[in-house]
Amino acid sequence: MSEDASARATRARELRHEALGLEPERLLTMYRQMVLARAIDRRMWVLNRQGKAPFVISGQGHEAAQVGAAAALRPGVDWLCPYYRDLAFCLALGLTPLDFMLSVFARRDDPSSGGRQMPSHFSLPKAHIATTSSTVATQVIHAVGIAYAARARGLDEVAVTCVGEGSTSKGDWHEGLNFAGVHRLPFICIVQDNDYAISVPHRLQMGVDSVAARAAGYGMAGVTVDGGDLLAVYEATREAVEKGRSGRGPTLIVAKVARFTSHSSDDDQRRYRPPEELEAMLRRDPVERFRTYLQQASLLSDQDDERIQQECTSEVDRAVQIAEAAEPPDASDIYRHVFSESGPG
Amino acid sequence: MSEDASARATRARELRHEALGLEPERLLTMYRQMVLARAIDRRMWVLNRQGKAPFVISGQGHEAAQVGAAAALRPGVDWLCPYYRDLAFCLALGLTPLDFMLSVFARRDDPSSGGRQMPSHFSLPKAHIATTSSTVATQVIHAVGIAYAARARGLDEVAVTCVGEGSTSKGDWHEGLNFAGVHRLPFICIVQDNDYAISVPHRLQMGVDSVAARAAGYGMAGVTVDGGDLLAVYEATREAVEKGRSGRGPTLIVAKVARFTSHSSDDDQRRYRPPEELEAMLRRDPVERFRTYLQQASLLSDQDDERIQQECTSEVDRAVQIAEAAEPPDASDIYRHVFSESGPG
Amino acid sequence: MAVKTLIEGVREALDEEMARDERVWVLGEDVGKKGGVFLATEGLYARYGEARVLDTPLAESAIVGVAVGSALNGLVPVAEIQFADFIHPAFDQIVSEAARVRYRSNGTWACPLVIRAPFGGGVHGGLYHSQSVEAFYAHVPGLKVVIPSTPEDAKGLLKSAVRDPDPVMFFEHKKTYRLIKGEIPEGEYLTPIGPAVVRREGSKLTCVAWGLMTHYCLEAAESVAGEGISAEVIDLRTLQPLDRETILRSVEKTARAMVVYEDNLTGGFGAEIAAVIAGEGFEHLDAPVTRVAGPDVPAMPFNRAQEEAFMPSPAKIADAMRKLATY
Amino acid sequence: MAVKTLIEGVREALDEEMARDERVWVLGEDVGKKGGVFLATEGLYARYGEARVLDTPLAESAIVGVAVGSALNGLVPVAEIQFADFIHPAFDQIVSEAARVRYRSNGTWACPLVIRAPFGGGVHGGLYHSQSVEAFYAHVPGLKVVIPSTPEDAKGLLKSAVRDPDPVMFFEHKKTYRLIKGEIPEGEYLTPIGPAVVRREGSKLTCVAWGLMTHYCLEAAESVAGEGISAEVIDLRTLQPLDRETILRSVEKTARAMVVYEDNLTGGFGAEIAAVIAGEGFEHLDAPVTRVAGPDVPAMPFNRAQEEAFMPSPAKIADAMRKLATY
Ligand SMILES: Cc1ncc(C[n+]2csc(CCOP(=O)(O)OP(=O)(O)O)c2C)c(N)n1
Ligand SMILES: Cc1ncc(C[n+]2csc(CCOP(=O)(O)OP(=O)(O)O)c2C)c(N)n1
Ligand SMILES: [Mg+2]
Ligand SMILES: [Mg+2]
Repeated sequence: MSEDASARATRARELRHEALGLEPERLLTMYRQMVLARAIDRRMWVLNRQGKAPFVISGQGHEAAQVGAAAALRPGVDWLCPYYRDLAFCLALGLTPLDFMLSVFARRDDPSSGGRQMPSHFSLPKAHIATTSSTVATQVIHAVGIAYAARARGLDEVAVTCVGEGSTSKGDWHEGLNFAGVHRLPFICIVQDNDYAISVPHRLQMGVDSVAARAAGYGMAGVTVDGGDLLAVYEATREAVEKGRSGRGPTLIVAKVARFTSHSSDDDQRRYRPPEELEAMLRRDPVERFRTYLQQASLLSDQDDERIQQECTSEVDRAVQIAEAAEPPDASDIYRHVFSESGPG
Repeated sequence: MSEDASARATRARELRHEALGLEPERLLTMYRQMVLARAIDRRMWVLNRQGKAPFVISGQGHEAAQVGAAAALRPGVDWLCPYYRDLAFCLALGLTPLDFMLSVFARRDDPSSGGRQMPSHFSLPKAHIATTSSTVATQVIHAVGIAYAARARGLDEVAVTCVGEGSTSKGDWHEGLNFAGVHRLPFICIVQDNDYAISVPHRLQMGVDSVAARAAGYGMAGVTVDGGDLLAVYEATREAVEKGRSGRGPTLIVAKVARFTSHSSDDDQRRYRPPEELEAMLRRDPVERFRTYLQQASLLSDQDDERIQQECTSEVDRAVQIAEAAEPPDASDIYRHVFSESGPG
Repeated sequence: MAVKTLIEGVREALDEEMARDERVWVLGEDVGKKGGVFLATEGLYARYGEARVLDTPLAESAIVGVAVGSALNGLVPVAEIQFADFIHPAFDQIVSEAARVRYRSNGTWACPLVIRAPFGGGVHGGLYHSQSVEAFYAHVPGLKVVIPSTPEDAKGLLKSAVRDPDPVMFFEHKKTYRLIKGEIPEGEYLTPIGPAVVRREGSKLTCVAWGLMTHYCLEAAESVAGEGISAEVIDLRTLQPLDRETILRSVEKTARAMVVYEDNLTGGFGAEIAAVIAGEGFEHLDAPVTRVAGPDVPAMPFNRAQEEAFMPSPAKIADAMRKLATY
Repeated sequence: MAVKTLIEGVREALDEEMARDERVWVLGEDVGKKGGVFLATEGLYARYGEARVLDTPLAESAIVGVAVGSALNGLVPVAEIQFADFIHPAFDQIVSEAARVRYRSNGTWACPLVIRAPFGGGVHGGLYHSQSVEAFYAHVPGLKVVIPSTPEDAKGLLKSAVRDPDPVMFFEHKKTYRLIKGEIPEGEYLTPIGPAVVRREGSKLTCVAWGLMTHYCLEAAESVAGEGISAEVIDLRTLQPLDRETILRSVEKTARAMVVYEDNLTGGFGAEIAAVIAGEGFEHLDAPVTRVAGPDVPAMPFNRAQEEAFMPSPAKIADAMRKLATY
């Protein structure tokens, strides 16, 4: 690129975040969230190899979509019914690295489940992150119910849910979206489309390029965005939130993302994805892309970046240390919380 | 209408069926099927009032959609996974009035279920009419599986399924259509949209005017037709069948119809539908409409019509007589057919 | 006190709870203007409006899932499944979700909701409008399972269910809706979830039942009473949590026990009752625990002969009582 | 004969049946190129192609429903549900449809299909990758329910299931997949669906189990043998139809019985076994039927301490054996 072209490109980029009204500080916060999520995620795999984390499921490659979407929400007001790749999303809404590491080590004080659920089954009441099962797409309907209740109670809350593209094949996804469409609820479904459901490729999952094509059939807005482009996801989500808040109905957002890792620590994607595909995919790194954006916009110096990386790493180190040393759950507590402990209210 | 205008209109109508390649005799057969279905259906309600038929569910108002669609199929080759209003459809595919009346009286020789199922749970293996439950929309997926098997076995068969518009809200409907879309199966879903699911009106069922808007999201063709217009439904179905047979994928057809009767003999639609709406709806009689068409095209004289009506009435009389006198099932047969009687094959 | 039908008990409970607490709302197919296919919600739409008495799309999984979501955000949903036969599509939302919200979140989330569903046969409903489904749910920890058999209990138990902090499956035998009449106390009352009740005292044998079968057992007990067989009839009312004490106390007295249920014999909830009695009451038993139940065929046929062959009846129960008494 | 793992038995059965009969096809999530998350279908995709080894969309109700439809039109589907925990969304298609096709059509339609699903815990699967679901299906007339515990049986029973004219639920305990090794006979053989097998003869007590628990019972029996307690261990293999004869014959001999299952205690299929023994074996019993089972909590937590607390273990079973033997 010539000097001139590069300068033009930079200006265009600056204009993008400025047009969105995003201050440099906000951008750096988002960048930090992505870096932190990536650092935690990478560490999980190390812990897995060390035999300390029996199960790992990853959000690497999805960070821009999640952080961009989260930035458009009001933490603790708007709701998230997440899915297992939403680490970055949840961090952006208030989950701490320690919170998360407590769940990786299945510790008693893990706020999501007290070590009962596998890691990445996020839940944090105070952040309005709802509890989820492993059964995909069930949470979509919960988000619809949350949105219905918000409206019924006169609360200005928007309910967001995330799923993978494979999970859109489930009946629950359909039943939820239809219900949201009928009642024009403040509801947003973000599909993180990474081309695979474990090993099942997109072409065997659906007959369309993007499930955004389904929005019209529910009477809702539908949009497909480049999920590697944080600002694009932010913009789409912000618009959807505004729609929801002003009574103009729900939105379906499809963010095209990359699944950097195998499905989980129990999978090996080289078994079913050709090497060229993997290679090309790995070049779509959303964290690097946003870093480049910030650097080209002169918002992030190499030192700043270094510092952020280091801060994140040591935050993760600390979280791992504390979590590893934390108490495991009591065996006898297995009987607790089947029913309310305070009895019929 | 002036003489001239009326003549022009008639010519246009003639052109319609001629353009579709339908011989007068075919048209009269279809008309007869509609008249027969209506006669049987009306008789059911009489039997119900007489205390002879404990349960009645009706297809009045849906006849043109069903007979028009059936005319585009090859009976005994193409498949139907029907729903409970499909009396006219099934008659057109080979069900006899006696077959049906045996089920109304829950007789042993009822070919659909030997008196085990409620009436209108059609099933007739030789006509490729598959057995269904009362649980709506489950049969949609069966039709998809039938189509998949047909293709796998190299059979030139198309699988058709019918549901009401309310049933499109179910997860099974979605899962079935998505599957059919992925594999571009010879599959047709005909939604008989009569504006109500029991008492639940269209506006509370979906956020769109026609679920045909959903076809694009499955990568399939979608079309909305006037279900009171037999020729329109025939044309749409024929095109869908050709698509299916030539490997060009599935089709979703939405036929807008009228529900003349209450949902079933357990319902009273005056409780939830305003009188003006009922009155306007009852004017949309598909049988009358086709009769008028035939008369204006000079294909049906008053005497012919009289004769057809009388033949149908006496056919129904005969069927009722025989069915009423037929043997009920043996109580002890309750234990039969839980599993194969010939044991492991 | 006024004599009312069981479904009036249901209706009054809903009405009172909705009037008491504006977080309570009702959702399901046809619950609105029509008032439900059995008219359990009749009048509520006019009184509380569409937002609180919602006709949902025809989608059972969504009915339960929306209920769960609304409970997470502060409402108290009462979902109606039109027929228990059609609850199966919502199985996952009930079993994996509603039942586990509290447990999987280590008590940090709660899921207070009620799922009402008419069940049972003997009404010419055929294979898909006659089923008993309580065994599926009484097997799922995290759910309470309630089946009233009288108008008074229908009202009192449903009011308790609405106020319960956990998910309650509330099954109403559709044949009892209008058949069973009884007095409903004036004024507000709650019937606690849990305790069974002895509907008839007896000394010779114990008969455990719920729903419609309670009444058939009472009829049977009456008919064998003249033959000198004194049968005690326990109406379980709540299957989960199960009132072992009342059952075992009775068996200790009578030394003979039978369980009567309409569901298929094998794996029905009566198997659990029989196992509990045979396990914990072993020392007291003078005879094997008898089970009178529906046969192991998929469901109740529509035709009258086979429907009757399926249903446990007062006569069949009386026969079993005679056999058990003379064992 | 070669020593192989249980999952190899599954794989060989599928391979042989697909080679034998081109109507047989396999469908499910990740069964294709990946060969299934447990590799049960490894190699089949390469051998039989995509149309016969189909990676389906992520939709369990469709997996079963498409299987049903394909069975109605002449194919013999073997559907894989990736984890038994995720079979719930297909509950309706299994219970209302597959199980009833024959009955509701008065025998004019048939629905020969197999649904395979890995179940059970002790593998750090947490709440949603550990469940036992057999009780739900063994309660449903029209379904056969098979649970193999050895490589030989896995192969022989699965081959029988594929050839069975009715729907068969085939549950494989995922912890047995690689843990349990054994000889698989050379050449073709079928193991009939129905008969249980006595895995260890004994005189003092009868222990009924299935799946992984069979092996835990055998370990426990071994450990109490030195104490003079002779335990007979019956591997049920098939829950539906249930082999009452083998169970009752054993109880007649030992006069003491226990049922061991990993599922939640209340309403688990062990309740039915206990009810059958206590009912039909009453005269022979010297002690109440003991049940060793998972506790009544929603499911098995992920953390090790609570997972262990949940799982019946050889030690817990041995304790119960001692208590029962000395009752
Ligand atoms: C109902 C259900 N079926 C199967 C599974 C097993 N499973 C877990 S994740 C997954 C694939 C999900 O794919 P997708 O929705 O695209 O999300 P991704 O993992 O690609 O982000 C499957 C099949 C499950 N969790 N739930
Ligand atoms: C899963 C399920 N839920 C509920 C019912 C009860 N039910 C029978 S028909 C019906 C309404 C169906 O409406 P629609 O699909 O529009 O068909 P229509 O009767 O209007 O032709 C309902 C709710 C059912 N049969 N199955
Ligand atoms: Mg994906
Ligand atoms: Mg309708």
